[in-house]
Amino acid sequence: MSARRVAPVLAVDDLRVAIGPTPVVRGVSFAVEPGQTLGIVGESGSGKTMTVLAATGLLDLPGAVVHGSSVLGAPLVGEAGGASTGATAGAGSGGTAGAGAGDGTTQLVGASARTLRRVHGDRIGFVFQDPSTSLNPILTLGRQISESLEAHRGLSGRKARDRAFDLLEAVGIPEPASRLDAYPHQLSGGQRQRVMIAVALACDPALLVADEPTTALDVTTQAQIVELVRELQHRLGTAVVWISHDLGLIGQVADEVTVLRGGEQVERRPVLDLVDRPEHPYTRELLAARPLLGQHRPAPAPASAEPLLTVEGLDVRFAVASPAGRTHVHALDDVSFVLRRGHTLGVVGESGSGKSTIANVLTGLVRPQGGRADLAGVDVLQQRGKALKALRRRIAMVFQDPFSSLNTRSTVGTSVSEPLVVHGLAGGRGGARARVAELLRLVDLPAAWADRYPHELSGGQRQRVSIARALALEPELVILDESTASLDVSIQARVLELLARLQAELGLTYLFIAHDLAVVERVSHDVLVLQRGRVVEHRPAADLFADPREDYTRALLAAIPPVRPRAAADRPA
Amino acid sequence: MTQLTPGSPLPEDAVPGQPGGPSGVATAARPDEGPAARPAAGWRLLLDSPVNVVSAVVLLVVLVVALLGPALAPYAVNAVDVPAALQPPSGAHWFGTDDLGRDVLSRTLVATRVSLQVAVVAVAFALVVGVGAGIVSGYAGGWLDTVLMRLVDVMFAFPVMLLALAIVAVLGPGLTTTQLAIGIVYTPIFARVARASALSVRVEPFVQVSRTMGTGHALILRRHILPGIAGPVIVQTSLSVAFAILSEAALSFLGLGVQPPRPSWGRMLFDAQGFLSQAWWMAVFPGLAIFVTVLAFNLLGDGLRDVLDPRQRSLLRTRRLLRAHRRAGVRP
Amino acid sequence: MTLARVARFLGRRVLHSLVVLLGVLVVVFALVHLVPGDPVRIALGTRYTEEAYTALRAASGLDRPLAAQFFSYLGGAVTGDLGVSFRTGQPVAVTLLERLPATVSLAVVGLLVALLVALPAGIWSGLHEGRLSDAIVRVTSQAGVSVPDFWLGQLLILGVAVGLGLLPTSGYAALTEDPAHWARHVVLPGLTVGLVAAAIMTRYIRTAVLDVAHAGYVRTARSKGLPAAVVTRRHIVRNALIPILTITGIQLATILGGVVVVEVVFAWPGLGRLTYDAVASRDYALVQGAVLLVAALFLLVNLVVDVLYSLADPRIRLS
Amino acid sequence: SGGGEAVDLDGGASGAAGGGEATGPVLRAAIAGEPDQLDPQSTSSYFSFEVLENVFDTLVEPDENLEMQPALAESWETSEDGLTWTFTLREGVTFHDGSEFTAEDVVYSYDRIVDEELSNAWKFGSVTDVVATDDSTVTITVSAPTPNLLSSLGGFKGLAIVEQANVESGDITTKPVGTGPFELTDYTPGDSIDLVANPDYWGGAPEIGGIHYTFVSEGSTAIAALQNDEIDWTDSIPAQQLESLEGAEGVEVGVTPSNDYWYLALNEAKEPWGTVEARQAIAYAIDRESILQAVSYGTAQENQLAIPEDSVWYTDYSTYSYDEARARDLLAQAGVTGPVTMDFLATSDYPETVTAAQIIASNLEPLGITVNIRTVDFATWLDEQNSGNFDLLMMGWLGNIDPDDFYYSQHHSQGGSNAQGYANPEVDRLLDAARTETDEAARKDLYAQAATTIADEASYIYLYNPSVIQAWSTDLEGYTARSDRAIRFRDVTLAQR
Ligand SMILES: Nc1ncnc2c1ncn2[C@@H]1O[C@H](COP(=O)(O)OP(=O)(O)OP(=O)(O)O)[C@@H](O)[C@H]1O
Ligand SMILES: Nc1ncnc2c1ncn2[C@@H]1O[C@H](COP(=O)(O)OP(=O)(O)OP(=O)(O)O)[C@@H](O)[C@H]1O
Ligand SMILES: [Mg+2]
Ligand SMILES: [Mg+2]
Repeated sequence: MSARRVAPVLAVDDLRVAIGPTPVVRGVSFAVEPGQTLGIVGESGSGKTMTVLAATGLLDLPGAVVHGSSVLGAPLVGEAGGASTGATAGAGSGGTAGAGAGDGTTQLVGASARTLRRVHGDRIGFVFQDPSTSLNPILTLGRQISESLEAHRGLSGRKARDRAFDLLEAVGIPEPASRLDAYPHQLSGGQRQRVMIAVALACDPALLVADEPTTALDVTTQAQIVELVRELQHRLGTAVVWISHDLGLIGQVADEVTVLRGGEQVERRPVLDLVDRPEHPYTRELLAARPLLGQHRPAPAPASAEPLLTVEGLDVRFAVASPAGRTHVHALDDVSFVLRRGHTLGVVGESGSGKSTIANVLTGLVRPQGGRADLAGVDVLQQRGKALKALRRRIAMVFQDPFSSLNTRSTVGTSVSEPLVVHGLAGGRGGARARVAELLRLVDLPAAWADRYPHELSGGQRQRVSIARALALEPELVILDESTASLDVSIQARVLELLARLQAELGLTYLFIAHDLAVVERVSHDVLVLQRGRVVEHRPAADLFADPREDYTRALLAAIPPVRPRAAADRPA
Repeated sequence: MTQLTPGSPLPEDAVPGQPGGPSGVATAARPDEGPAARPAAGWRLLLDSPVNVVSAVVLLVVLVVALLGPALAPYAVNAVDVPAALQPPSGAHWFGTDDLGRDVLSRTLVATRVSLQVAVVAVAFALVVGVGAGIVSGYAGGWLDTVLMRLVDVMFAFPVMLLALAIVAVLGPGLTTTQLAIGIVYTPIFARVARASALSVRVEPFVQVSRTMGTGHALILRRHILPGIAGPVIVQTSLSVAFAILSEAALSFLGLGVQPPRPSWGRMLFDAQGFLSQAWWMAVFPGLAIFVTVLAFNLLGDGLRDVLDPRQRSLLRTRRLLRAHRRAGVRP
Repeated sequence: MTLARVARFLGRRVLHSLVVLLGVLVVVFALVHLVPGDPVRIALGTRYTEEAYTALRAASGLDRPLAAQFFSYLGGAVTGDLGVSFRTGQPVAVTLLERLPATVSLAVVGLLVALLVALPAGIWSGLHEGRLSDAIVRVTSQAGVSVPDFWLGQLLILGVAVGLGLLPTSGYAALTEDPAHWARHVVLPGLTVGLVAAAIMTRYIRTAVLDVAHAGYVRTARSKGLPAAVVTRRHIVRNALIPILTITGIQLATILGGVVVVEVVFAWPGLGRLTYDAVASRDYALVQGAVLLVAALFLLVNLVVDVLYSLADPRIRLS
Repeated sequence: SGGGEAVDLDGGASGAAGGGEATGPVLRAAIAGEPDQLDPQSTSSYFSFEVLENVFDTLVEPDENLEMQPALAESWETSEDGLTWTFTLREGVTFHDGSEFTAEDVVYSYDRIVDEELSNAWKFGSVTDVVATDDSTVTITVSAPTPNLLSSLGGFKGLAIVEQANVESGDITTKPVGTGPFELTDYTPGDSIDLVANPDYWGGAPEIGGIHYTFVSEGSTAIAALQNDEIDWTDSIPAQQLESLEGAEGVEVGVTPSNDYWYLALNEAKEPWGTVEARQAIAYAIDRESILQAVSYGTAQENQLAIPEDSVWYTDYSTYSYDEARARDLLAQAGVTGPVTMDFLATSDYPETVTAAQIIASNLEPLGITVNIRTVDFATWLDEQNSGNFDLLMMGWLGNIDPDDFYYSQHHSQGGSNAQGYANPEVDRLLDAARTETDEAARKDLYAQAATTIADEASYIYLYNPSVIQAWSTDLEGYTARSDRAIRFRDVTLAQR
């Protein structure tokens, strides 16, 4: 932390938000100084978004009531932080403070729409989570950037265009000149988020609010965006409020961290303090659950175990219809691997690299163009009729999203017993009930929950139900496709533990698909790295993590947040 | 025109989102560990809106009238009494009498059954055929889907009224023809709705899970697909009944629908045509009956859509909570 | 490159329309040929004689095998020959073309009325979701959708024309021949068509605006501190216009094929009334032609909408 | 201009005749429906004749009292034996296209009707030969004395003299060429027909400049148009709205009893309707007064025979009255015991059939007769009638003049319109004899006997003679509503607007 105390850019005090009678933010306070980054972390639904929207006056929900105070400081970035300002900063931004306090600050809670409009875009820039929907599809990038320049700086025509060009260049868009007239759909997701950042920084705001700006992106892209923001912040001295559910990421970017839980602020500390000396048990739990490289290893599996699954030369192509015609996507290109009984094979790769396609081929959801798969002597891809049905008993699958992999209209019991019914193993009503109870107990759920509906369960509980259903037929191979990705870290940790215990107890073999290498390291004996449908590396986990051979693998590894926040490394206390 | 809206192939309005679907609900409450409270049941949300309640009550009344029609009617429906023709509304004849001295109130009441029956039979036909085709198309995919959907495209290219007219031209006017014509006309919209829903349900992970477990098509259809498309189909049914009533009225108004002496609302308007300036009541009351019934169906359809559409649903819940709160006198 | 893409996109749409049109042709043909009853006999009615029967059968080609009939009908349709009316002996295509302007002019007026009402109402209501004004617009438009159009027409005749004696109740003059006369006569049917269409369109436009108003980029626009009017105009309305364009096209096509009852009520000599008369007199050749023409118009309008759509939406134009 | 080509007009209601002739105002007439075609010899649509009456001529034509008067034929003679008729044609008559009218045109027109078996061919039943003796003389030979030949040839424009070239080019269906007082200049299907005055008309050029016909089927629309001075004349007036017109300013209403009549016919091929008593039962069971009121609002004239009261051929007859008890007795006598269902064939093209059907259904219900009303379009109706697919039907005959028209083809066992299947040798004999009887008193007596029997045995159950109802602006002078429904505008004048 900087030793000098300066006026904060944004000071939030006892902010409370209620939607109707339900409080969703219960007294949050923080302040962020120029050039500093405040991280807000917490599980999904903990009120992170509500907090910043309410604090910046952008909350637009029928029935939402905001109390408390949020003051936007007046000082220009240059005066306060000593950091260099952008080329055009300062010009004309001085007199924009609204009808706030006499000292040039602006109270944002309860401010008039006019005041807020003057502040938004000019003094506060926003970057939202989903870059694919945050940009207007029918306006050119140049136009979207220059809009706020026009509104707040009176810039138009040539000048605005020049500024837009500078901004695109600054956020690292290649060939910015030609991109000025491009439309959002012509960019990749990462590039779109860069443009969003350019939009947010157009008027050199004193404050940048970034709400999960990288959640929708690949790990590698995420690392680039983090780097970009840090670099710009460093150059311009902008204060940043960065929201994420990922404590590892927050550790990388933030100077100070606020931890929210159920709308309550449980802890607010400088990041290093927080990591080194967490006070609140919830913070400790979050830290412990954080998937970190090199922290956990799976229980060793017998190396001599016979191969259960042998895949050779798998080849999958999809025909894709786009408005411009049909094209092909080579989702899997000559993929081969062996999976031994009782082992876990981790499959990693960026989004779209073909991970799920492997799972879909093995479960019969996708028919490959070539290759073979052999499950202990049975050709998986050639079975028909009865034999196929028998095969289905041996391979079970657990999907990513616990919210959609259970039919909301069926009770837990019905869902779990469905495979039993299908394979005629129900053994009468009573038999099925007993088996369901047994399965629920196996995944640490009360047997009585068989009568509940999915909406009565939390995400983690639902995923347990999915696992119970997958285990109903006592499969040999369980395919887990991002089965923990959508869970909050603490819950994810518990589910991973459960999987490990089941493997130990039942001798299960896992094909574990994930994009998060830290999670993969935690459960896998072997790792398969996929890039655009091709296998780039396939080795024992220990070897791979110790000594990644391919650039791609190294890039994936580099993107994982380190144990100790990088902020700490950059700025020794 | 009026009769045509159901055919408009606009996905926005025709296919409300999937209840419980994965899309668009990311911001809605996601409970963490520890079960969430059971949300307000759909029908309670439905009856929360006074508009919906009024619509439901109106429809209930219409239904009762349809069932009891002749019993409620003060006069025999076809009893001609020419000397008493064209009497304005009075104590003896609340809705006046028509050109043959028949009681307009009695005819309007009895017509309820005919109008409703035509609409319901027609929509039932459309529902069974359309939903069947739509599910097969959406679930099976492939060339069957292509062929069926081309067929639906073709049907959509026909203007509703002209197609109905053409069918009547071929089969001759009458009750059965009317039902068939309207039924055929409304089949493609059901096919589209069912197909769209079946398609979206088919790719739902819980269906994928079923497939990976080796569940047969029949069971998947019964357990997952059918309940999955129920919401949109219910909404479409409500709206289609409304439009079918209008279509029947239009066909009968042209003299090509229900045949005399059997009264339907549209036929009564046809009969009233020549008497507009002398006997407004002959046109006004059956017209009002159509208007009110159709409006009730439409409003209820809208209400159903709101309740069955997840995005609307969370909004409704918030409103409901807000109202409860205000009633309790607590300020947030 | 861009042009080639658009051309390819349009080429596919044209092809699709043609396939659908062929389907329409088959259905129309089947409708008339595969049903019980002898159209020629019925068409002749009082004029029935053995010779006249044979002559008309031959003239309309009904004595040939079904497949031959179909292909000659198809061939005729392609070259604009839709056969001759059973009743008047006139070429169907000529009769249809004579009636087309009346229907098109009524449809266009109706659409203008509809847009004039529906655009402001729908956009307002979409932007003010949940407010009282929105509720009023919703219920009013729902009422508009629920009114039988012929009833509305009759009420208008009763009120405006008969009651107040303000406007003529029926009649028609071609726009090109006597614009003033045409204008006076188009008001009531135009209103009838337009108000019902307005109700429908209001609802769709509201939905379109609502969809857009919740989009992420609108939140982005707000976060830029743009004036509310700019957000509404540039970000909400302009994006909503793309679906609105589609709605308008469909509505125009719908009106073109749907004004039967209104044309009958107002004695408007358009395609709808022609079809109605043809149905009443069982003039199958004419029914067939009229349905085919209107379906073709429907597809054409949709095609034009697609073209505009692809030009308006960079995602299609440049994808 | 006179000779030469037809004058081409700008097609408007403003029609101005070419050649600098003086022109009067154009009459705007709204007729209740659109002609199906404009060939007078082929069409059977009254809407066509409303227009063609003013475009074509016949050899002779009925005056207001339906007496035959010279038209294209200036005079005629009958031979002693009554078998040869010689017509002397008017000189100097031209068709609208300028070509001369000659005896050959008459021969061509009549031959065409007979040779092509057009719908009026039966009127030439007794004619054996039609010859042009010279350019202005036509001789017609008949096989037996034919007292009604004149009314057959001139009763209506279905026997109009047409031009061969016009027929052969096919133009006659849309652009007919006649010799009449007006020339057809423009036909816009679905919209209007324009006529322009023929300055060379043999009866003298009409005073008005032309006629603009529009087709308005909605009565209230037509009435409003008349009151708003958008039209000058209309016959699209539902009886029930007559009241609202009477006394209206600037509007004149013409209600004239017509020669038309409406009847019920029971299909005698279907039991029990082959039995006289069963048919009589129906005749007693129906409430004529209600029917009359409901279909005509008092404008029609009840009549239990076909021929109206004003006609010289009228016979007084009023056997039937509304008598339910009597009807029951008769039904019992006919051996009808159980409930009966009856298929009533009605047609939407004549709404009075649907209205009456509903009253009759209500009348017959107490007798245990359930009436199913089947409403079809007229073409189908005719088909069903001819195929005998009905129990009961209601229809009217229009435009008859001679008593033979009223009774022969309907009730003679060989009659062409005897769809009900009535056969009585005595009636056959009477009708045959009346056909050739040249003494008018004797003829009238024969028809009276036949008609009485026909009604007694309920071959037809006669209902009423409707009125001709028309309304026109008071600006229109010299117009009368005729009982034969011929709409003649050649002698009218119209105040300039
Ligand atoms: N539109 C809304 N209507 C009603 N409640 C809402 C709405 N949006 C959010 N909430 C509630 O407000 C609370 C806080 O939500 P918020 O979006 O701030 O969470 P978050 O921490 O940003 O979660 P996430 O990581 O999923 O984005 C949650 O309980 C949520 O259910
Ligand atoms: N049914 C399909 N039709 C067309 N393309 C598909 C289909 N399924 C997958 N693809 C494409 O195949 C490629 C591989 O997809 P896959 O789902 O296997 O990726 P993934 O590695 O699982 O990605 P993610 O991490 O996002 O789940 C992607 O480019 C995807 O777009
Ligand atoms: Mg959030
Ligand atoms: Mg995947």
